[in-house]
Amino acid sequence: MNIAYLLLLAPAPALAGFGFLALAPFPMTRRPAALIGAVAGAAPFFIMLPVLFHCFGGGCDPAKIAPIMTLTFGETDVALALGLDGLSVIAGTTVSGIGALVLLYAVGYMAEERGRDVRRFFALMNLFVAGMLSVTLAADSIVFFLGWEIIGLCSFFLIGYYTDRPRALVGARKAFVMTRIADAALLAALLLLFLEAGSVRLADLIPAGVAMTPERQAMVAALLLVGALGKSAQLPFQTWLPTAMVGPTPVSALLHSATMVAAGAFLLARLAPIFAAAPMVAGVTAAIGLATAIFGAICALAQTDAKQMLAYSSISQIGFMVLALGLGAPGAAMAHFVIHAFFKSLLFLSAGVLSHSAGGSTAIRALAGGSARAPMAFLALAAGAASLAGLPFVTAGWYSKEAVLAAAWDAGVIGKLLWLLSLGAAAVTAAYAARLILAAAAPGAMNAAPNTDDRHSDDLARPSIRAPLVALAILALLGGVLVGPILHLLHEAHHDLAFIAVALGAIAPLLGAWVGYRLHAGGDAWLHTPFMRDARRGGQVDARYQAFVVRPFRRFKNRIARADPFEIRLPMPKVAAAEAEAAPIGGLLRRISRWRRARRPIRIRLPGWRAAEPVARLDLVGQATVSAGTFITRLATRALQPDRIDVAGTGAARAVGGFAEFVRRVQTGRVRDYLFALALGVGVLLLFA
Amino acid sequence: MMGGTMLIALLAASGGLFVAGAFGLVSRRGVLFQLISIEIMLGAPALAFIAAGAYHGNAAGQGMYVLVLALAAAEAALGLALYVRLRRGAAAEGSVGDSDGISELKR
Amino acid sequence: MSAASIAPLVAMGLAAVAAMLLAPSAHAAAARAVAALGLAVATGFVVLRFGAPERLATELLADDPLARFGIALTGLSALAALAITRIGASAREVPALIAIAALGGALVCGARHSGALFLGLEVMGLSLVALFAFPLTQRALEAAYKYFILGAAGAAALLFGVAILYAAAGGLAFTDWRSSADGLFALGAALLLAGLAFKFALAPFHMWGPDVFEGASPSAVVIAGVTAKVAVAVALVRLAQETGGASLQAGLAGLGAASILVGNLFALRQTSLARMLGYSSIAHSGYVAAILGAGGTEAGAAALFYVASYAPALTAALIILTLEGGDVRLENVRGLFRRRPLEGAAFALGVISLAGLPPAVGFIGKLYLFSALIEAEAWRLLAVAAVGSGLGVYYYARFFGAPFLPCKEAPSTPQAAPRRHAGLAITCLFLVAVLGVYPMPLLEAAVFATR
Amino acid sequence: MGLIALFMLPFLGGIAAMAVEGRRPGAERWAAIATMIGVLIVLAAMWAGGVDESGQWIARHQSDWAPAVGVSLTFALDGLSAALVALSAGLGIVAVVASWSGERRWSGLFHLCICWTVAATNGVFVAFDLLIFAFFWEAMLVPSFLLIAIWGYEDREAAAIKFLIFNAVGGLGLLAAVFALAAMADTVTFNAFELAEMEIGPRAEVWLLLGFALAFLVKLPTPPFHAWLPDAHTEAPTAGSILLAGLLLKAGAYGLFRFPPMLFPDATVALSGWGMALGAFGTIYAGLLACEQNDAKRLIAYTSIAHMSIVLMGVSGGVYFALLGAGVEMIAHAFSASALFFLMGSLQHRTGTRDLRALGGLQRRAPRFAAAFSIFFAAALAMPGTANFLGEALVITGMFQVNWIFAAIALISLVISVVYATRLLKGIMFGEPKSTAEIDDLNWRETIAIFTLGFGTLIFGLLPQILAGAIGPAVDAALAPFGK
Amino acid sequence: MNAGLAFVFALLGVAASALAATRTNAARAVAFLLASLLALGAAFFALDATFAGALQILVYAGAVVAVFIFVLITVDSSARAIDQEGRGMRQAWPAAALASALILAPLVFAPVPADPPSSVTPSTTKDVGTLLFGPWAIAVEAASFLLLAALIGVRHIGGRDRNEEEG
Repeated sequence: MNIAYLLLLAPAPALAGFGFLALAPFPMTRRPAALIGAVAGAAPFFIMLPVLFHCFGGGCDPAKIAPIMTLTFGETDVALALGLDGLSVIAGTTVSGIGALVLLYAVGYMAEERGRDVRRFFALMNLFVAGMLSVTLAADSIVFFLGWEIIGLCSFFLIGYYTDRPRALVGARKAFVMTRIADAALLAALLLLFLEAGSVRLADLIPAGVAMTPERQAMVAALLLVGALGKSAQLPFQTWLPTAMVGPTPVSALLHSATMVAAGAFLLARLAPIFAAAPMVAGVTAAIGLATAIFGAICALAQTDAKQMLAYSSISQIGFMVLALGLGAPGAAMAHFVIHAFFKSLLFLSAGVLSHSAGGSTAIRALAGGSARAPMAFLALAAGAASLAGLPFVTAGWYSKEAVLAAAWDAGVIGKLLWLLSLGAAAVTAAYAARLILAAAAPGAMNAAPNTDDRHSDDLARPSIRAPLVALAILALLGGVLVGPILHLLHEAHHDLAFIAVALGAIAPLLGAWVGYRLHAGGDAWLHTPFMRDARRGGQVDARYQAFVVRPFRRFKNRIARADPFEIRLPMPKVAAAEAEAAPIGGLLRRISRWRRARRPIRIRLPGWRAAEPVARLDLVGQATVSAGTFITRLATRALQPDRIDVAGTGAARAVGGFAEFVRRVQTGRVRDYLFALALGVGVLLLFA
Repeated sequence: MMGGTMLIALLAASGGLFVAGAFGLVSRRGVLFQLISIEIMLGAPALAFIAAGAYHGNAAGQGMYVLVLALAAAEAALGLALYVRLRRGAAAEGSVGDSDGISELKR
Repeated sequence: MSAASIAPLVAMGLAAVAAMLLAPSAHAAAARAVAALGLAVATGFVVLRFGAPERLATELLADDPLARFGIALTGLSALAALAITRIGASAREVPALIAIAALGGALVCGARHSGALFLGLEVMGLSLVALFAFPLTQRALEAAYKYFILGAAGAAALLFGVAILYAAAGGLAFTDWRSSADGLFALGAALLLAGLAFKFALAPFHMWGPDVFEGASPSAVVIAGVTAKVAVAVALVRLAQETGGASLQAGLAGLGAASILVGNLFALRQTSLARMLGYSSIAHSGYVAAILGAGGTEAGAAALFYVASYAPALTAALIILTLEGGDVRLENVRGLFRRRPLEGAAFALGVISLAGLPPAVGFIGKLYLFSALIEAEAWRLLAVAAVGSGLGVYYYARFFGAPFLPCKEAPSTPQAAPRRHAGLAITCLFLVAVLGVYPMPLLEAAVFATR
Repeated sequence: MGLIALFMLPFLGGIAAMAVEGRRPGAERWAAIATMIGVLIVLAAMWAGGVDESGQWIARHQSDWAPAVGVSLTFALDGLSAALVALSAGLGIVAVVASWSGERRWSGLFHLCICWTVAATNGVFVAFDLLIFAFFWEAMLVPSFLLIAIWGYEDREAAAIKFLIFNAVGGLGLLAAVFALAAMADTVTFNAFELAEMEIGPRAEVWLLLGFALAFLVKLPTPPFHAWLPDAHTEAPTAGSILLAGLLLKAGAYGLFRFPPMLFPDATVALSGWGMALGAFGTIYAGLLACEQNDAKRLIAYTSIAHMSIVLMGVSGGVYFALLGAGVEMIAHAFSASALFFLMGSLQHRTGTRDLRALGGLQRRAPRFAAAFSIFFAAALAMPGTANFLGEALVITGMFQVNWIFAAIALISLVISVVYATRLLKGIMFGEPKSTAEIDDLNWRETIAIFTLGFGTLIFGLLPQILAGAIGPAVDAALAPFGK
Repeated sequence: MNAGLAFVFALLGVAASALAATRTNAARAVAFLLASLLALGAAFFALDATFAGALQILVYAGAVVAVFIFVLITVDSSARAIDQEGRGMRQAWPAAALASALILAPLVFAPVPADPPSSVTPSTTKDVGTLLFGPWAIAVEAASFLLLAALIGVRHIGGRDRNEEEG
């Protein structure tokens, strides 16, 4: 039996879990909902495991296909299938594994939510897992895009999980709109490829893409790149990711660090041959990846909020993956994808526990004393941070980052420059990782700040929380052994680095960590340096903390409460059923002049895109796109409102009516006038006779 | 025996009658005057029929004249009855009571 | 002269005389019964003889399918008028007058000679004046007087036109006017057209229309708005057939276009039901005139079908005027369906038919109208008719929706309507709806009548 | 006879509903539902017989009605028609269910209007005699007009009249063109199959096509002919909105799909670029306006315009994928839009408002409503897995084959759809509830109806084979002028 | 037959008519009407239409004008009425003149038809009689109904007020 058929089973439990939780027509309490959700969400991992081992045993060569069904549209066959190859198995197993662990964590973490909401949460998480699996396992563009959009939708609903929080909606909407723009580009690229190849099978699309004319190829590659960048929150699309952190911690851990945001990188890896054939686009890709890596790292360094720091860290780390992809090293990128998934979800999960123990604040400062309050979580955080920093030899992160750096080293003269710059980024990464861990290690009293961003269990020491942390910590430290097999599985040779490069690569994190230590030890003064200020326009940590979490939150809440000050306030339409019944109908003619609707209060509001996050002023690039988009949309829609064509129509109707009223005065009622008309009529008839 | 020129002359004369009546109808406001104008107007086809009958040597012209005459008589009777009735109503109100006054139905 | 050919006229005349003689008697309703019987006999007779071979009744009158079609419609509409007549001590002669008017209409329908045409028109016109004046209220007298004066002027124009035509052509039968085309002839034709246009309420000879609709009693309005219109339409069709039509066409087209615009525009913001119907009847005359003015092989049949489809619709709408009393405004129509479901439905369907919307027969009429105009390639008239129909939908919609809307003030308990009204409403409803779905009998009759 | 039953059944059913009103509470509802089920049964029986040897027609009927003026009873049913007829009967049931609760004036007449709307649209979908087609086309207006004018909301009369005028004027274009076309034949005939074989000059073809297109575009509607729709949708009762969005709009799309390629092949090819441009303009214009609305139903109305403009793009695309996509999008939009109107109607019934600023917080208070709403939220966004995605993706594919600019515009409309859809979601589901009044969740009847629609959306999205197979022959027929 | 004489009489009639149409005094207007009708009657005799001329004088100038004269009794001949009438005419005469000119112009400038064939002979009273009571009998019957309708109308309108019910 073809083991590929096992793949068909992989998304099934998650999908079933979603279906059951979403549609079962009876109420459920919290506990069964969580259990069903966790079991269904974890099951794919156990289906993926044998496939993975089979693959490591060489079962993935050549790639195998598990057909789902074939749709016939006229003369075109659209064959839906899942594919078994190195890429899909690695990504699929990672996704399902992380998913299983995060869901397990969530069982404990979400224990205090209302049953109804827990059910919704687990339903969406299950759907997400299924969607992500279909992205990773897809052997055709349809299933791929299906999963791609499902994870986007789930991301939207999960970021907006706390529906009563205004910021949740703002973050969700922002994320959704941003990624949707990228999705449109991706859809365009996929459809163009489909038209080129006459098939949706990725195995057919890639050769077709490679064989296209250069211009077409560049266009398709660029569209694909936009799609990937948007989903992966790379420059210039990165703005949505930090605001997406308003979702519950498990969501941040699974979607917005480990898996979904990395889907863009996965897309580039999946279609790597097309990029290899379009060198200019590949160069752009590498440049964007590197820029994002550096940018994200510096931003992360400046953060005072742990989740935000991790968010920027994700942006930065995925930048490394994109860099590798731009350099034509999908193996290295996938290795980093896997290892990053381990340590980043570990970081989120442990930071979640720590921040809870710190009273619910996610500020880095508030983590102080975490080592004492939650030693286990602190150790996990330390393991994750070490891996993130890429401490040489002892962490998995070092190996995967070395793979990426090696890819840069090997890319000629420019590659050396890239290597140097990415080494710098790695150093900054180590610096902020050190900052984070040192902050948590430092002694400190519990900060009882009232602004709880997460609602979760009081007791986060339960096994369902501990187990994932332990497992992920082990992977984050020892996962380095996987890098070799992954590269092997993807048929990518180990890049052999010169000794000096290895040495410098090993020293850079240490150097960075030392800088981080110095920064931490040297107090907050460095955050006030002109560099930081110039880069961010304002770097006082306390004010920043206020501005970053508290004030925008309050302001936004106020805005919602006071309604939008920019919006014209009009009385609500009276719609009570009884009143509608009583409303007079007569005088239809009179009423027609009221075609023109009362000028409804209308402004396009992509609410609070700017107001919610003053810190986003830093995001000059991102903000520019947002501002430009908002401005243009507002300009366009204001000109169109009220609906001019409509108004012109009603104006004409009124004019005809008024004219009719006017000319009807001819009918005076006097016999003589009637007779005059009659005589005139006779006269005119005679004239024409 | 009558020529085409003479026919046209007579037709023009009957046209004059028609126009005189029309002028009266349009310019007069008294009901009685309008009735007189109507009678004048009906004189026009009468003359025209007779003239045309003579021109064609055809009895149909005089036949039609008889019918026109019946119509004129009927209209005079009906019109004068209406006039008397309207006059009665106007007199009750104390007004002069011409056709301009009865213009309640309009627009 | 064959007896069968003039039998309908005889029946109508006898009915009129009998009704007049019976009027002063104790049983006022007997007059109506006699008149109705006469009309019914006449109508039934022509319907039965519809397919009988063509022949000349006299030198003056034709006895052909066209005449029979017209006489049948005339008789039916006169019966409808009789049905909604209220007979009291003062109005005993009304049935007799209605029968005389029907006789006049029948004469016009059969006329193939200007003598019969003019006599028919005037018999109808004078009995209409008397009918209008019958309530003897100030408004009724005003309506009667306006119609009388304008009608007399119109009759003079018509007669003068006939006289000139006679001078030019040497004959009075329509067929005598076929060949001539000299200047004198055109003058006569123009004057003749003016006289006919008055009876047909074409703009600018339309002024009496709305005033009469508002001021006169509904039964008289049925005669003026339906019977007279049918008769004149038939006469126009016959004139077009027997004279070749060319001389009247341009004038008819112009007057028709003007009437479509004037009627629809004036009705646009009218809130009085009677006046709205008055103006709209001008517009409908305009449509018929436009068809005939455009010429074409389908013109006659289309015109006949149009007036035939217009007749029951207008009658259905007019029933409301008798039930609700003279001055019915838009707001009075509200809640009608609740108060009087049957008449309300008939009214709504009637107005829908007038608007030319399915499933009413008016829709088919409009279809036929447009097809005839297209066939004649009269694009300008087509455009005018389309604009007019668009405007028409606008104001009719206000009225046909209103019966279903709730009444503003508490509805007064409706007076019980006589059973005749219900019967008439059912008949109109039936005709409008059934012919709207299955128009073929009427279509074929119209085509047969003009062949 | 089955073909005639498709529209006669609901016609008679309407009369029956009126007749049984008051005999027993709710009798008229059951009469209407039974009628619709009857239609579905008749349809299923015909469909089960498969297609005839031509490969397209499931059933055809032709008999004389009035040979004198060239009118015949010509009806035919192919997969496209059958799908739409099934849709109309199904939505008829949904419309009845949607207006189940609450006291209603003249309930019998209300159900009569529902039944007659279904009857007329069914007639449109099967009529192939152009005069009869035009008749049904106009006949659709009256019951819909009454639905809006009698049972609508605040400004119902103005909206109803606007609806009527726009569509009546559009219908005149159709009538004029039908007559002109019939007059051109050697012997006057309205039979579309016979007229299809007639040679018409190229200029005449263009004018006639414009006449047809006027009616179809107004009904579709596509800007600039759309102004009636937002008002009509907003003011119509829920059942009216469902029938408008689900049936009347589809009639316009159906007309465009069916007749221009059949009757005016050359002009169809010549004008296809204009059609696509109009559709492209419409989808962006309406999408942007949708983003501006605070009235939930009005917002959905504008999205309908945007989506039907996509259909217009697809129909005029002249390539296989575009036409297939347009067909799928028609059906998909019927499901999603009518479901959204259904939900908004039930929401307004419960809260008394449909102002997005006065609503909110339903995610936590009415989970069943929220779940249902989420499905159609996804459909409005054209998420893969819903039939809407399939339709739009196919249209975009086709546009790429024709002109990538139109494809790009359609993709932009996908982005705009996020803005308006999330606006709707934000107003209804998110935030704190604006009033403390309890809101009942959907009751079982509504739940079944709405999830049936949701099931339809998903099943056609995931198994598009069913739809593609059904409308395939019609698509092939529509492609014929483009030389395939 | 003397067509020229007839034309002169006709012109006389026209002049009398014009005067009748413009008098503000009702009695004078009726007098000029009578003059006009008589002039027409003379013109008929000149055209050899003796039957028509006799009817014109007996029925028209006799009976119809007599009715007018009866009605004259009821006319309001107060200064106010005459003044009002005069003012009305002064307001309206330009419009009336315009309409009149419009009508008259085409008639006056009408093309002249050819002379008839010489075989034409004037029709006699007997001819008229055989026509009216032969083929036109039905028209005469119709004319009787015309008078009947007028009769009923006049009886009703001219009768006493008893409008307690509508007809």
